[in-house]
Amino acid sequence: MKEKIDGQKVLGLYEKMFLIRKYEEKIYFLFLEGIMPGTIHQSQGQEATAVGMLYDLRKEDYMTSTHRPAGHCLAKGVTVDSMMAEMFAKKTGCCKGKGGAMHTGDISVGAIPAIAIVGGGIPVAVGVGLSCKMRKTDNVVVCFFGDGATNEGAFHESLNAAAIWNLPVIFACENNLYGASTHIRQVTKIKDLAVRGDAYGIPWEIVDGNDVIKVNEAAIRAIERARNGSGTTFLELKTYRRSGHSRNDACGYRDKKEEKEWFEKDPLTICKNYILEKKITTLQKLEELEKKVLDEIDNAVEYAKSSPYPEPQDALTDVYFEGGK
Amino acid sequence: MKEKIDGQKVLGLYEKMFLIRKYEEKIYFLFLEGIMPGTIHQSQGQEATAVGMLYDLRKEDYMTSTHRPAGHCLAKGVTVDSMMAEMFAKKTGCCKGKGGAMHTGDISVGAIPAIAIVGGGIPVAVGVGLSCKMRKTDNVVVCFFGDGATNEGAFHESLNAAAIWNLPVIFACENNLYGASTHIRQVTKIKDLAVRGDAYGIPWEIVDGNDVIKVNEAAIRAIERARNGSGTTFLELKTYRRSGHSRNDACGYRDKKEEKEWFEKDPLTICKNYILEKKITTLQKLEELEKKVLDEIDNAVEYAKSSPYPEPQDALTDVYFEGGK
Amino acid sequence: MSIAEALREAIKEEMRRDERVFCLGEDIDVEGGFGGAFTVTLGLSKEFGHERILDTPISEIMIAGAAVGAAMTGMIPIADVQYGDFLFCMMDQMANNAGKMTYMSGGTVKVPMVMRAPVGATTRGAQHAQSLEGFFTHIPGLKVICPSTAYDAKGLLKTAIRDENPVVVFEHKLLYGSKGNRAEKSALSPVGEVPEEEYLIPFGVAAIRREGTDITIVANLLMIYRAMEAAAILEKEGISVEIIDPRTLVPFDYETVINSIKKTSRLMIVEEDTRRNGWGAEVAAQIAEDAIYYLDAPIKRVATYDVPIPFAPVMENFVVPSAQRIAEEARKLMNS
Amino acid sequence: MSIAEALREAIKEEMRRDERVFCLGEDIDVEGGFGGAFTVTLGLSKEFGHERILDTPISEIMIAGAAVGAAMTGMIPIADVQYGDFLFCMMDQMANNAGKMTYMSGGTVKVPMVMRAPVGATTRGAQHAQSLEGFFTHIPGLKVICPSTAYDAKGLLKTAIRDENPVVVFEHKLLYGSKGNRAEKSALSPVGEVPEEEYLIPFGVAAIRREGTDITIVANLLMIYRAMEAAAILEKEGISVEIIDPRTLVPFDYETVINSIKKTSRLMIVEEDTRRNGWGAEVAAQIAEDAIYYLDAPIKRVATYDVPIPFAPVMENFVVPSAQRIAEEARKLMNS
Ligand SMILES: Cc1ncc(C[n+]2csc(CCOP(=O)(O)OP(=O)(O)O)c2C)c(N)n1
Ligand SMILES: Cc1ncc(C[n+]2csc(CCOP(=O)(O)OP(=O)(O)O)c2C)c(N)n1
Ligand SMILES: [Mg+2]
Ligand SMILES: [Mg+2]
Repeated sequence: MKEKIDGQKVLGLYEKMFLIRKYEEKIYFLFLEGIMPGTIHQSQGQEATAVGMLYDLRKEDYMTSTHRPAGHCLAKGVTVDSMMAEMFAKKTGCCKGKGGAMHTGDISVGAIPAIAIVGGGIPVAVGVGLSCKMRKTDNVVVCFFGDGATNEGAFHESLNAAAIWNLPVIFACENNLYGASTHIRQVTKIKDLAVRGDAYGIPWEIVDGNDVIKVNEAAIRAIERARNGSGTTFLELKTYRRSGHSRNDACGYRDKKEEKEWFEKDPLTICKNYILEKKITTLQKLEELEKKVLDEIDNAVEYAKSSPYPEPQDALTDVYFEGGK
Repeated sequence: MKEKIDGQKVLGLYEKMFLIRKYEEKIYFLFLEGIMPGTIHQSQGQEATAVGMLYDLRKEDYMTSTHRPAGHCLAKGVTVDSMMAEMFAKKTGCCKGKGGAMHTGDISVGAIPAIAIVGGGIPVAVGVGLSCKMRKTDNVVVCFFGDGATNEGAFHESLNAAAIWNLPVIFACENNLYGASTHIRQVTKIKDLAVRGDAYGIPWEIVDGNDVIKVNEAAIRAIERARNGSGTTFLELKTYRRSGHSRNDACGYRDKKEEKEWFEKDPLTICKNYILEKKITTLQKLEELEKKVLDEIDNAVEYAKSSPYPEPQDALTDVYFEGGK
Repeated sequence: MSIAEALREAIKEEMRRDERVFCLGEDIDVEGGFGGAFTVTLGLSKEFGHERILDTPISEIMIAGAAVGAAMTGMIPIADVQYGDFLFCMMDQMANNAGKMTYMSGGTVKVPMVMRAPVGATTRGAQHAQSLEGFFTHIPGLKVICPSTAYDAKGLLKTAIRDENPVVVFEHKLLYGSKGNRAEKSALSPVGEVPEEEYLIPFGVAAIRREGTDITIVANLLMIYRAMEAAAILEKEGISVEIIDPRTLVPFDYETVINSIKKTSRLMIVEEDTRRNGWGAEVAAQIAEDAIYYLDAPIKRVATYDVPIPFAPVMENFVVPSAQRIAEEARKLMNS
Repeated sequence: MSIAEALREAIKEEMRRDERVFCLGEDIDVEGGFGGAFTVTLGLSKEFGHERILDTPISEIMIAGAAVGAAMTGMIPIADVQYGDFLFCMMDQMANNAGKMTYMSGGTVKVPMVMRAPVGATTRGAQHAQSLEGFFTHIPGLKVICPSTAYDAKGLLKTAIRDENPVVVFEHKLLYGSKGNRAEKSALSPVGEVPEEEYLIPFGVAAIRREGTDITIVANLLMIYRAMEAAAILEKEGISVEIIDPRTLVPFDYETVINSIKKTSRLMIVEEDTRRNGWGAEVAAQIAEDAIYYLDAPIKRVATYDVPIPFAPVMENFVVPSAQRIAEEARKLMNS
């Protein structure tokens, strides 16, 4: 299978994943410095799911996200500048400083501002899919949520509805084994969450969520189905987060052996090894590419730092729609 | 299978079903006369599910019900008098006139007052099951809900939780093909709702819900599992309502052929024929039994009619618990 | 024209005008069905097809969430619940998404959706009876309206559909005038003139239902009619009541109320919402802050007592404000 | 002792006293985990086991519904949500079942459950920030409490656990004084004396946090501390402020408030709940009806503005009442 994929594309996938990893790492250090308000839910280790799922979407396609949205947003095309500025609570942020880390997005590139209520974005994705269908576009929606979210009522109602209406929604469950501190084994009896698709008549796949190429291949199949009117797919992407659940989380609830095993399956390493093994490019070229990304992130930090804060009174606007400046 | 069942028990099952049928028919006529306030959701045609499921429960076992509770309540042992008085909005009603047709119940016989929010009783049943288990009883809970309720988020969250905690809860889905005017085919893609048990690791059975003996056999298996600590079972009981969804419903949304086919499978007729075929008793004896039931209902009407109405100011008590007089 | 018909007309006209408008809800127009719990959407699928009159599973979270998602991406959904009480099932979507999405996105996203909900006690017991205005006026980002006449129902619903924000429409079960099978026993069913020509009613403009000089009553939905009845009784006793129907609770037309109390110097608020933190509490508090000096008496609230709605008519009638209770409280207010 | 510790003590003592008491919620005491979002239940499973400290799936409808079911059948559940905002996900169970079950059953059933929920803005954006008191005071059948000191937290939670009715406990994120990893940057974390001996605090009895003669301020949770700060500023200006902490919103101790305004003749209510239909609206309305003649000035509410809570600290600080804003409004009130 893997052989089918174009070398340039693999580089593209790697670049995006690298961007997300380094962006998140930068945020982590900035947060520790105490510059950023609030909390952070980071996605290191889950880059392959975000990038693999979204790489082949068009700008007009949509994506819904969660409390852990940075990877999804960057992969969908929200600019690093506007993401970073939002983390700094600046007026130039993608949500003008009103949303914050858990609500990043940019509707102009199809990134629905993230919804931080676990499961809360899934019915919204159904509505977006409905809209794509009713407006007779062939646009599709990728709906991200975690393993924990699959125990929410919202998940159930949404998958059923998307199924009966044959909506172009791809449900992408990032199963990183934990909902906050709770192992998925403790909160459901079934081994693979994917089989829940059967409860709705939705075709499903279980995918190695740390192999971006495999994720991307599954995504392409699902996108194709969605675009041509064949409806919904449920993908369970098995992955792991390298970060804590949120700020200051040493992951004391995780088995160290489990961590080790998963940390060895790092999505960036897997992809990088593939690139070098297949000689898609040289290590030097790859490092140049990485350097470019690092610069982009540094620039974003500069941009964010030098951006103005909102005025206090700005808090009183945008409660109702004012024209979408 | 059928041969295993004791003749006396079949008579008992029949008697309860007959009680429910005649009670509901009486209510129907009284309602048409304009005596009763509110609306009615009746259960003619679904007597076998109520009686089959509940016949072998102990008084200490529990049952949760829906907007269509009369059959369940009568089968669990709420008195005809107190049911009828509640329908008349009398002080002697099982809810003192405060609950009404959609909330009948009597906790002293394990009938949790019915919850009329579709799906709303299912998580409550989980709590009751949890309580039975935590208090180290071997009591069990039968949780009734309709086909329509299986698309509610509450259903999903509840079955999953009952499964992981191995609770003594038996989920009894009365699939009468319709949620109000909507055919189940229109609102879910799957053929058998029972398979949703697989989404939670819950064993399931599909049961002929119009054959009280079959329902009862399945119930006994599930009760046994629940009592001995083996946990939850999901039963899909295929049935049909002979009545409208609620008051004044001519069922214009139902296919007449479908109605005819199902009306021919009347649970009372099936049971009566069985009794007579197996010569468990004579037609004459059976009619005597029926007469006794009819008298009981007539007495209940008298009781209800002659009971006092609540005082207007009674509306102000029982907002908070006052000792459970 | 009845209110149910007026609402149907509004939906029909807006769906014709703008193909982004569509309806979704449970049993809203199944063949041979009811047209929603109160016939408002009956027959619409004939003209618009089942794609635009979308019968849903019994999945309130999904209904509200799908409305939010569709609204954000170019559609204008009109969703409904069969009874207002079921709004509680979708509260997360309404409060956390519908109400917050425009704001959280820094104003880049809009959520032009309508959620219709029948309220009011009709002897069905506590889970089919609640008036929920006070919950929704408390959610920033939502607008809340409550038409009480056919004319208003049509004009306000059309405005709601064209509004670029989420609007919750509370309709009263006893005012629909639904015909046939769905008719309600104790319904008032006011029938009103509705002009042929298109019209819209702006939000935030109250209607003075009756002019008077002694007491100002602010009431909505069914309570308008109860207050009118009370006013007729009081008139005979020489008490002249002015009755104001705010028509929309968010935004709220305080100007009209304040102008009225400048004249009457007495304010009573009548609501079917339960008293503690009902929408009337906000009105009373607002007046107590901004216009207290115009008043010569305490601000009186007449509301449903703080109990779940009881089933028995004798009790239900007791807890929901009646014309008699309103009149009684008005007399006391005159003497205070 | 911090509030988090005081709450933990209360739970521990009640669980020892009565084996029907148990806890359920998300991540409440997973091995190596957080002990709930704010450490309140940390370590309890050591003593009570995971059967009585029940970690649940992320299933809020189930959590609330299971609490109702368990409470009705002999148990006393203490459930929680990680952030108050998630209460919206379980609103149906809280409003339609927890609040109505005793009533609908004609008083034959009781629902002795506790639902704990952290509220308050802490720069996490709109979905992790809301103060929800006004929604829950509007639900008949529930009791609503809001402890603001360690002493009250312990005494009121114990009373809540022993109450035979559903009690919603609002706790403030910035007051917990959670230690270690879960500490909040801008937290106040008041530490208070808590007696060794067992004590209970009855519902419906306010605490006078500060005596004064010019203005009565009624405030709860974090706003008590902001009001105290404002009072200190105002004192220097010769304005003497009396501060009342109602401690429980349902039932509410009007007597203490009325006695205070008899003395001060000025009333201000300070709440973090958004203004429109916040709990303060009810207090203002109630006083405007029952005690208006004791007042020499309008009733002033200082509340969070009617917006979803913004993320940026500069905006969040602007919308939530600050000591400065309270002081400023108090000055105006003195001059009106
Ligand atoms: C309705 C709701 N309940 C609880 C939370 C608190 N919470 C935030 S993230 C989280 C865990 C989510 O787990 P999962 O869905 O697996 O996503 P992951 O964090 O692993 O990406 C929880 C419980 C929430 N935000 N919303
Ligand atoms: C949450 C909620 N949504 C909608 C309704 C209105 N309603 C009452 S009964 C019903 C149909 C229920 O169908 P099903 O679960 O199959 O039960 P059945 O009526 O067939 O017994 C509906 C939609 C309700 N009571 N609660
Ligand atoms: Mg996870
Ligand atoms: Mg059904």
